Amino acid sequence: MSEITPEIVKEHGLSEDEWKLCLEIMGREPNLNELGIFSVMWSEHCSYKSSKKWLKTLPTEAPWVICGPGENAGIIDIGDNQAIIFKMESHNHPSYIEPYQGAATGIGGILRDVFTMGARPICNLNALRFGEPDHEKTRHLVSGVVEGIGGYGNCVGVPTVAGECEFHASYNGNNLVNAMAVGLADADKIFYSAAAGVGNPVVYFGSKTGRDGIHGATMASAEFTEDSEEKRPTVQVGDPFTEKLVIEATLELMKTGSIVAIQDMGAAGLTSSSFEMASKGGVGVELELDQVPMREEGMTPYELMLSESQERMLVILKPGMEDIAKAVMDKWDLEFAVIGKLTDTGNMVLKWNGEVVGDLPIDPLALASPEYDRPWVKTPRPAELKASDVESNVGRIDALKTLIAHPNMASKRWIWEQYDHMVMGDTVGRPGGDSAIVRVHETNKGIAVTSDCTPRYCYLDPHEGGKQIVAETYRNITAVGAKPMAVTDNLNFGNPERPEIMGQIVGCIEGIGEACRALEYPIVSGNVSLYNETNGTGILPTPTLGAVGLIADVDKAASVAFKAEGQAIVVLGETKGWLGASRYLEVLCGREEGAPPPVDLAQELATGNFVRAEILSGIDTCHDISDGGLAVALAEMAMAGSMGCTIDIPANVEAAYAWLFGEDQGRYIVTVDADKADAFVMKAGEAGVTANIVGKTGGSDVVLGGEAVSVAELKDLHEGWMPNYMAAAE
Amino acid sequence: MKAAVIVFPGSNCDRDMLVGIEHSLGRKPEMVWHKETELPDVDFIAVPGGFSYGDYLRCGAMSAHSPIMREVVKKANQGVRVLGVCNGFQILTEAGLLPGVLMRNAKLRFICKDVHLRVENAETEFTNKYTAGQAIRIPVAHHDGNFFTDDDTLAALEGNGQVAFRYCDENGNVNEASNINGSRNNIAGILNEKKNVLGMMPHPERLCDAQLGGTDGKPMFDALVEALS
Amino acid sequence: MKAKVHVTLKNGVLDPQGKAVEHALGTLGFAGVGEVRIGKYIELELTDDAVKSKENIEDMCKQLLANTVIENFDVEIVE
Amino acid sequence: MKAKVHVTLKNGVLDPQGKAVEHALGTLGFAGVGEVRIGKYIELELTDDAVKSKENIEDMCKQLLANTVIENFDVEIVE
Ligand SMILES: Nc1ncnc2c1ncn2[C@@H]1O[C@H](COP(=O)(O)OP(=O)(O)O)[C@@H](O)[C@H]1O
Ligand SMILES: [Mg+2]
Repeated sequence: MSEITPEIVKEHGLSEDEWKLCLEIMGREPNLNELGIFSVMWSEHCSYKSSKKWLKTLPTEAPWVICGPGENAGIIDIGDNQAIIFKMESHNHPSYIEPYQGAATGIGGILRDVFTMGARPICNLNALRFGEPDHEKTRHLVSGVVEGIGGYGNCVGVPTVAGECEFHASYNGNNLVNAMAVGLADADKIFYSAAAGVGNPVVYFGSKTGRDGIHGATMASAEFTEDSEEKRPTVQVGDPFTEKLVIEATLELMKTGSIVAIQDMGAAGLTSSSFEMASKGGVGVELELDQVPMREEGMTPYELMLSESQERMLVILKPGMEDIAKAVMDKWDLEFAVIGKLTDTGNMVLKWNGEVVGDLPIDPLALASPEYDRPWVKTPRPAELKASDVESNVGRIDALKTLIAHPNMASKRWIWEQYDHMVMGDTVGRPGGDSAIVRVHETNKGIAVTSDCTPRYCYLDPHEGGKQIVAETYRNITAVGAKPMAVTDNLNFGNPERPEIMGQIVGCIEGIGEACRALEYPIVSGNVSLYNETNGTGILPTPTLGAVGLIADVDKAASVAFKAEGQAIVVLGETKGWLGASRYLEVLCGREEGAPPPVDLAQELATGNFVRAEILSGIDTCHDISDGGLAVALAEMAMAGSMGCTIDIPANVEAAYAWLFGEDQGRYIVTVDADKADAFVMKAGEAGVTANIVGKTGGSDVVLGGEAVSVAELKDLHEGWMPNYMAAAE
Repeated sequence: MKAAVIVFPGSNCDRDMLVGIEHSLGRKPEMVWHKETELPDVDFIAVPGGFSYGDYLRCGAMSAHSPIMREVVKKANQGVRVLGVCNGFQILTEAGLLPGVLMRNAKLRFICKDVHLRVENAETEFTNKYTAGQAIRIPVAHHDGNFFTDDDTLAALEGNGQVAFRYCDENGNVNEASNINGSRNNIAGILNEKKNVLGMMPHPERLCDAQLGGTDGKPMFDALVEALS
Repeated sequence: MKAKVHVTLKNGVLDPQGKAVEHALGTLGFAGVGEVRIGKYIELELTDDAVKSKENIEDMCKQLLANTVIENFDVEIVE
Repeated sequence: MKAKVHVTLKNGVLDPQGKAVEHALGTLGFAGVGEVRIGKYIELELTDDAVKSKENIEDMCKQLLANTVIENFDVEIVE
């Protein structure tokens, strides 16, 4: 009698081919426990089966990379025996179902990825995307997600220092919550997850296991339909207080020298953590599931293996170190249990009160998970628009005012003021600039962090869009004076079984790879979130990147605010007036079309190197030009410094609005003392960087070619949108 | 000055406080775990911010029962200077060292930003390096900082010079608009009757270092160091 | 007239607050307490006859007072 | 056996959460709701005979579960 019917197989999300492969690997029909394990291990979320083929093409190496993708997080060397460990991860689906807890547990999960490798978390970032502001669900989602991120991050005491927040109709049914954690470790004290040492104890610590989020990982791999809301009870609740204890206990345990390998229990809980550890170490495992600390009565082996209860860790101890480890957990009031041992069988044997309830071969299951070469079609590149293809029936000042008050361009202060962005006492560059800067404790070194994505470019031209994201993070890091070191990616897309979507995935990854290679800027960790679709409508392709840079002396860092009156304003990089796919076109003309601006990677490198060197030798005001072009960037500098500027529009430009609002890539604005401006322009030219003096700082107005608006009015508009929007719900 | 910082499970500004004190004192204070039953011989105790016990039930409620708090109360009653910041302030009220309670912010949201405080009493060992009426810039980071107490207690606080700081604008005006969390009389920090215990929601320890954007918090620690050496 | 509303966590949903209180009670020397669950108790003064139906209050619970993804609610109307 | 504890704010004590809910109900179009007060509802499982006295639970309230400066509590023991 078979207990596994085709319906049960289907409920577990296995395709017919996958079921056949499963039978082949097992050599018999699996029981329900075993099927559950196959199901989560082979879910898109855990196996990357649609994206693996393409992820392999990304550059992951550089002399300063200590550990690339494949471990819990990526690691780079920042000198002085110090390492930065970081990763970004999505919690999209859970945050749509229960915004507060979904976002909160996203923060918890990404923090664990970082401290499980031996790092003390030093900052968090969050990249958020929601549906249109006037969609009925948006406010509720924004409110819950922001509160959840703050609720968790503030409580664990890790500053949330940067992020993004964008709105677009394509996210109406699928908001995106991408969280990044950055940690600091001693380069010679990093912990990995490969289990080793037959006979060594497998130890569990942290919270108890409950029936949380069972099948969360499979849920994250399925499209939403109207009745998905029925899946609600699987929502996990985060306990940031316990997470704080787990952080401290983990770091303390690491100092005792008792650890062979360690891994957090993330998606697919005990299953994926134990399989990954065993598979990496080439060992077998025997688990006594009845020893797992349980929150509820009557829990089954199936539930224990699949539960996604939060704040739990799995560790392989050196023999005889159990008491030392237990003493640490007792100090922090955490659960501690020896739940098994390593074996030489190469199998995962699950026992329940002495009886075998599951026996699976580890490597075939972990390594032979499916890899698909899904069919894809290249996204056709749209026509390039000329300035004359774009109507301009609004005056430049009105256009500027509209842009900076637009939901996608308005200040996100309402968000970051709900995040403790100063705790730990090293936030040297607070939110609101191009990159935030967190000082390396007790040194003068700083880590610059940013997260970026321009989904509208990626939609219109995935390849150029992919390049552009890399370049934008590179610029945001450079604009504060830091050297861009490495990137983590969080690839959010629709249903990969549709060839157009697969085409977006391929295009973006290729573009990202090309740019990272050209800029010597490797991808060291990442995460993929697919099936972000509701009833067949996918999100804009959103491959969010998080980047980390290093500045040797934080006192030299530049910021966007105008600081002194009468300085010359210099634009570095060439301004042609590219309006295709621009914010201007979208916001003022209601058109989301045209080819996005191309990125010249060789020029990007040259300009970046020049800007960085100039900041380190004294320039203190710098801003990259991105959404909304030159005019918006100038307005942002004026608002940040509460100081105006006067800009002369060159006589020879084809159209003033294109010059002001075009989004040509590879540009920065800096200010230099007026008497040194000509020499500076010469020097830039010698470095192969186009430089143009466009005006000067000073006054209380932003004056664009003779038309003026006060900085105070701009500020009201820019700062006003989000609080007003959110207040409408209160 | 011999200083100690109390560490509860869930404290997270303990390191901020350590560094803040170190800036003025020139050496690190002692860190004391909440399960200790005795305090070292100190003349200054700081109860730092954070989310002790997750702020579950009520902020500070569970920490107020930690073994070490019995000692802190004892020392405070003997005249040792005690500073509670943010969660530390909440703990001191729950432990009965200061009157009133800190309720949920009026707008119910967590607030993290620099605010201005008017120094109301500049004649204490905590505040004598400021001048009365001076507006100082100090960050806040809290969810429950809405100071509440009954009318009688409020009148007593006001009458005895126990109000140390009030939320104000950058020019020192105390008004509705600058009351970030709904506190009665814009109160940001209060003293006990003997003026040796100060509780405040804003974080002076976070602005003692120009690299972090300001040093308006430093005079408080300078004043304590001077008074206690 | 008043409505009394109890909002409690669904079975199986983790209650971090309850867990912490359970632990704290132990530390304070109160033995013999098992699981602790913490919910909300909301009192609504009803000023208008129109709202006094139980269904109406239940609507408020669904829309605002309770997070029905993880919480249950119970409404009682009293004089 | 269980203890059910209600912790409510004393009269005259400001209730920011209650106020916010009151306001939000209005925004959502629920008219006719007057004052809203939000308290806590705590369920304690009692595993040991020693704790089952009402006085004992009241002690827990005084020491931990309620802040008697601003809150009242009410204890009920049920089977
Ligand atoms: N969700 C958020 N959390 C924290 N900071 C945010 C968030 N959204 C935006 N910010 C901050 O607002 C500023 C502007 O963001 P953005 O327009 O995305 O910057 P840029 O164009 O330089 O990439 C940045 O400093 C960013 O870190
Ligand atoms: Mg920027």
